[in-house]
Amino acid sequence: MENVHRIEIVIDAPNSGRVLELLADQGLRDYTLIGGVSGAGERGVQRGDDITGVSNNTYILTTCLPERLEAVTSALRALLSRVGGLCLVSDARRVRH
Amino acid sequence: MENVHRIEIVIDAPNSGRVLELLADQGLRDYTLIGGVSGAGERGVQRGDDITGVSNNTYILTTCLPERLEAVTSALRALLSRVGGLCLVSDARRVRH
Amino acid sequence: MENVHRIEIVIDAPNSGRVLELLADQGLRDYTLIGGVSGAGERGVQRGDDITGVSNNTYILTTCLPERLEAVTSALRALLSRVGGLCLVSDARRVRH
Amino acid sequence: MTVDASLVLANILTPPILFFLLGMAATLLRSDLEIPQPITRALSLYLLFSIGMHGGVALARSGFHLATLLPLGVGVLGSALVPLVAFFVLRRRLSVEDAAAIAATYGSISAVTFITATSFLEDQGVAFGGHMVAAMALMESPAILVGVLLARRYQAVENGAAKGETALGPLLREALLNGPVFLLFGSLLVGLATGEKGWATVKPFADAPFRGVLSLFLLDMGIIAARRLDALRASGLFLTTFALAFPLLNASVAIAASALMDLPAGDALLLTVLFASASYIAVPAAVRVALPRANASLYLPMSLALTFPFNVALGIPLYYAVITALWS
Amino acid sequence: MTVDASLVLANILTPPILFFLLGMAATLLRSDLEIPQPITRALSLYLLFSIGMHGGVALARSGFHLATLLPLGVGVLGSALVPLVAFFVLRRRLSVEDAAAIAATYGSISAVTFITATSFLEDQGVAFGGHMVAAMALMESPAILVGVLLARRYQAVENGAAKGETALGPLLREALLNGPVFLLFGSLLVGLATGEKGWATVKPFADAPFRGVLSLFLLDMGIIAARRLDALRASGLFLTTFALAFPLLNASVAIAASALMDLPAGDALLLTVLFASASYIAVPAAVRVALPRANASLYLPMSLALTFPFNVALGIPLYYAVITALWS
Amino acid sequence: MTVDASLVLANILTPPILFFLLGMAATLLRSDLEIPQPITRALSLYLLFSIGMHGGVALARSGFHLATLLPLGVGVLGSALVPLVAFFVLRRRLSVEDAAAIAATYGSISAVTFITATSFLEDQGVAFGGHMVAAMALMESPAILVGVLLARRYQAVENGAAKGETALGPLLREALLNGPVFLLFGSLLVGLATGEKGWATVKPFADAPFRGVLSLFLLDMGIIAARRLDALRASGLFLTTFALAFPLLNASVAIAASALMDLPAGDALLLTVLFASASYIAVPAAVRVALPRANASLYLPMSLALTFPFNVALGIPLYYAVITALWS
Ligand SMILES: Nc1ncnc2c1ncn2[C@@H]1O[C@H](COP(=O)(O)O)[C@@H](O)[C@H]1O
Ligand SMILES: Nc1ncnc2c1ncn2[C@@H]1O[C@H](COP(=O)(O)O)[C@@H](O)[C@H]1O
Ligand SMILES: Nc1ncnc2c1ncn2[C@@H]1O[C@H](COP(=O)(O)O)[C@@H](O)[C@H]1O
Ligand code: NA
Ligand code: NA
Ligand code: NA
Repeated sequence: MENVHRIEIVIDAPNSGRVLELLADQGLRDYTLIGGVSGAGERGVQRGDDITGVSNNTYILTTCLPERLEAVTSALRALLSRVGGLCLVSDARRVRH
Repeated sequence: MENVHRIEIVIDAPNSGRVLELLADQGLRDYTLIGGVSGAGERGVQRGDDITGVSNNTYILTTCLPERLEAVTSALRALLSRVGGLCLVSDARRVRH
Repeated sequence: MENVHRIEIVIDAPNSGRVLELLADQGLRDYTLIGGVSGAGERGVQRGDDITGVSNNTYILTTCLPERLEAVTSALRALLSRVGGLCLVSDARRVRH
Repeated sequence: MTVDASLVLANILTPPILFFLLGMAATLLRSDLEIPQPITRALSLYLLFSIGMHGGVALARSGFHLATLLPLGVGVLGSALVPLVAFFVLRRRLSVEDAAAIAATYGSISAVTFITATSFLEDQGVAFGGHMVAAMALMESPAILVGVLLARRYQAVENGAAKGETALGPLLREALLNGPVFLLFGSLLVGLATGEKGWATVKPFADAPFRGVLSLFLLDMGIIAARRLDALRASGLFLTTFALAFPLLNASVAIAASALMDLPAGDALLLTVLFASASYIAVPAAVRVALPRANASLYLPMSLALTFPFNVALGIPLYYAVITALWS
Repeated sequence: MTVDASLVLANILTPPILFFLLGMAATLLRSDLEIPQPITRALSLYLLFSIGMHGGVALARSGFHLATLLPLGVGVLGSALVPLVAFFVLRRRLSVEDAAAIAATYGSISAVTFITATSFLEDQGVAFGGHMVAAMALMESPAILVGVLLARRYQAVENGAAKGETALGPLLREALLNGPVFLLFGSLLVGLATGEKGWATVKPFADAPFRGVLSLFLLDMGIIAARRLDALRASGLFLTTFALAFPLLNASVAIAASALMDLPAGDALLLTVLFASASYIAVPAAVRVALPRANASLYLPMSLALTFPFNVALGIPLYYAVITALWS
Repeated sequence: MTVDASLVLANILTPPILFFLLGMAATLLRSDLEIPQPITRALSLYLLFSIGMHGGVALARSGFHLATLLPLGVGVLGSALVPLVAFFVLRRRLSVEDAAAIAATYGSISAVTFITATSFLEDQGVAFGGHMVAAMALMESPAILVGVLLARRYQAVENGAAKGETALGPLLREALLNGPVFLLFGSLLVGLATGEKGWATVKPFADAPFRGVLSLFLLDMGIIAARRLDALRASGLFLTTFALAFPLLNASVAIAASALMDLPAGDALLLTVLFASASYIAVPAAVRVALPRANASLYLPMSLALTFPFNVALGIPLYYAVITALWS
């Protein structure tokens, strides 16, 4: 098993494309995305109920090797400070196959 | 980055409102919620297929500062011991923005 | 609280039944499953948009006691090496109720 | 009664019932046929919307009479008394919570069984009163309250700590404002308020495709019901017998009451079906919250995988055969 | 004007409006009635598809004339100027971003209000031109551009760093290629291209069940709108007043312009409704991306929970009463 | 053949095809137009339900004759032989798994292409036999078995370890009990069993709105198909050529066989379309499980983003022009 950082991001649906672009720019092309998520944070309640999906959040999970973490999180910080959202980093082991 | 506890709860959909209320009572107003989840546990299989959603689970993610953890988990324990469900706590760092 | 390993698996929807069978064979009958997930990995983009759901991924979360981890991950490794997918293991505490 | 067999066959050889059986077959043969849950929910909302509007305009046509109120009263009374009987029968073998949950389930009604019965009546060319839809709406909830109160009463004796778990206020709200119940009532009122004119505008949506939507929905119900058969195997013969015999008892009572009230045959069938059917909409949701210790692998499978198929495929024509035999 | 009251009542006593009120009641009474989001989205796609095809075939019938282009031009112009007025009014109390977001919202239009107005006209037996659907499609986007440009211009002064956040290219694309706008335009073109023959094949889908689908959709809109009422309480009287008064101002301008252009009463009502309505489809999505600092608890609730219900229940019959009074 | 051009145009200028092109345009222009996946799945279930019931009642009307069985046999045979040819052609350039997966894809059929062809025939006023729906249902699965068996046979030689990955039992089940195939067969049987009487009750649902639903569904297919065009760029000219040329080969064979069997023009077109079309329903799901090493960025995009659009927009009228030219 390989030590990785587990990065999870929650962001409003209209801005989720930006996160994927940012991750790809940082060389993180692999990800898992869960749509239709609701929640609440500093920017109020996201009920996930409207017609166009602006009130939906998106949950994005990706992994990152220790040496890349610093660059990735500072890029994410810059984005999230403008558009809001949550980013958590935790430690995990990836089962190599 | 700030050290936080990552709390994730899985509970049957009809009781998920209670969890959010409990968290709010504990001062945790920010959360992320994924609906339409299925699963299996001590109370049997939740197939997530019926008309009204009783057989659905809800996944709730929140974060909590170390000093609040004890109070939050004991409140959750009291609720879950009555209505069932899973609660996991892990360590994470939150990207501050 | 009880120390457990938190195992999360992302796999294409058509093969997700195999993961549940494998986990059950390993004695892990409790799980949480999120369907309709999209993503990207070594096997390309899973857009989660098609008619039959082949382009969907499934996210599976389970927990495992430390002594069982080795057996479970090596069984998972064998399966994932054939059909692809992601498996992350992290440490967590389960709120006992 | 040779009438029975041919009625049963006539009922089974219709698209809705055959699609229900097809759905059960899909699950039993382990096909991966599956209808996405949002669609399941949308189809059920459509059926409630349509039957509500339909009942509302029928009520607008007929107006209110004492005769229309009588079966409503009997229905509500039945929905409150049936759980009492059920509870004390079940209590011999089951925990308080399980007995109460199942009692509530059988006191309440199944909207889909009712809707299938209206299609059956239509095929037989038999009319029914719009107030029977109101009866259905009114019979959803009382059983929930009775069931939970029974549990409270007897839990208290056994287990002091569990008492007072849920306040009665939220429970009443859950029972009366349950989404499907609310939609049914609301549609009935809209149908009543907008009358023929309103009905004319929504009829091509609410009426013409109704039978087709019902077929697709029953396909889905067949899939879902068969998935619950497994759970029943574990629960033994007692509950299986209950799930098939108790509806027959309730049906007999309803037929007798209908005869006493001198209801027209169509209304009598619908009242019978309401008594004989068991809930899998309003009750399970309320029970999950109010009686979380009740085993969901009992009350839901019994109602969904046994009583529902039985009523839909055999019960409806059977009850109708008895009614026509007695009425004539 | 006794006409008003009866028209308002006639409008309210139709299934779509009553279901809208029922939906609001469901939320306010804390019923758990809820329509799954994929269904919400599907119903709105259906309505856009249908109104687009309907407008397209109507255009194919009537052909293009100068008279059909005039209201389109006025509509687009209005959609670009209204945000300017709104912005400077709102700027007195709100941040640049909030003022710009709300301005864009009120410059753009509400497709559902428009669609409800077409149903109202149908009930009154009044015709409307297919080009009005084109006007609706054209009026969705300009306000977005104006709003965002205003924010850029005035943000620059206040806060240098925030400038240039989003390039204008992606914004234009978002505004013009926004899913619902694209579908509406596309359906209009398909309706135009396939004419009577194409319409005949889709009519049983796009036309007959339209009013029923609209009723179910408005039920959902009522549920969703009422959930946003909370957010408004915090935002105070100024914005509530704006959300109800500004549409009346816009409506007056539109009625005056319609009179000057000598539009038929049906087209005049639709143009008025476009001016008076506020967006909750194209604009919120674009604003989230282009003006992320704008408070989504302001612009969305104002448009969805105040202006929309007002227009749908009262505005439409009111505007129509004024129009018929003036036109005759 | 001037006939061709006008037929192609007549086919393209219908709502279903124009909406398909609109969907492709939406994706290519990077609009965010999107239909929620549960709706995609529901629309496809509706189409299978409807075409199944339609075929079933048509079969009930016509009865079974030897003449109806012949094209079924030829279809099944074709569905088993086509993958053999395809496999050995593809094997020159691709891995065993990829060749087998694509071979299975092209041996099987596309239900949506078939359904579009039935709409085309309806527009031409040409009848077709209900047994052709049975042919479609029967042709979904054999190619899967042949494809997987080919992979087993040749993998064994190259790579002993991979052998026996999946037992044949589950595979057979997956192939025959695949959800959509099961629903299609089931609906056919229900249609057959309930005949005119059953059909009359579901017709307003299954028939009247069919073309409208198909339009909306093809809009969605256009969106989804265009998203797969990217993947093809990487895969080079060989596979693009295969995806366009191989259907023409299969169509020629089918037309020749139809001529030999003396099929009516309508049935001949449908058999041709079955041969010429490639699966994106039953096969991809089975291949994911049985041949997980096959590259899903090849077989799915080829079938969905090339062969399907080609057949639907050009192939159907082209094949029909050839058939009418030869038959007359
Ligand atoms: N502490 C938290 N725990 C879980 N989810 C959060 C938390 N904070 C924010 N989120 C999620 O991130 C979304 C956007 O956050 P914000 O920009 O703070 O409103 C919210 O709607 C939540 O879904
Ligand atoms: N060990 C576990 N791992 C993952 N999910 C679990 C676990 N235990 C319970 N769950 C989830 O929590 C739900 C309720 O649990 P229970 O009350 O134990 O039936 C289940 O349906 C699962 O979705
Ligand atoms: N590094 C990763 N981070 C998050 N999700 C991943 C990662 N790698 C793979 N996945 C998920 O696992 C699925 C299958 O992976 P693969 O077999 O590598 O294509 C992908 O579609 C993703 O949803
Ligand atoms: Na009952
Ligand atoms: Na406006
Ligand atoms: Na083929």
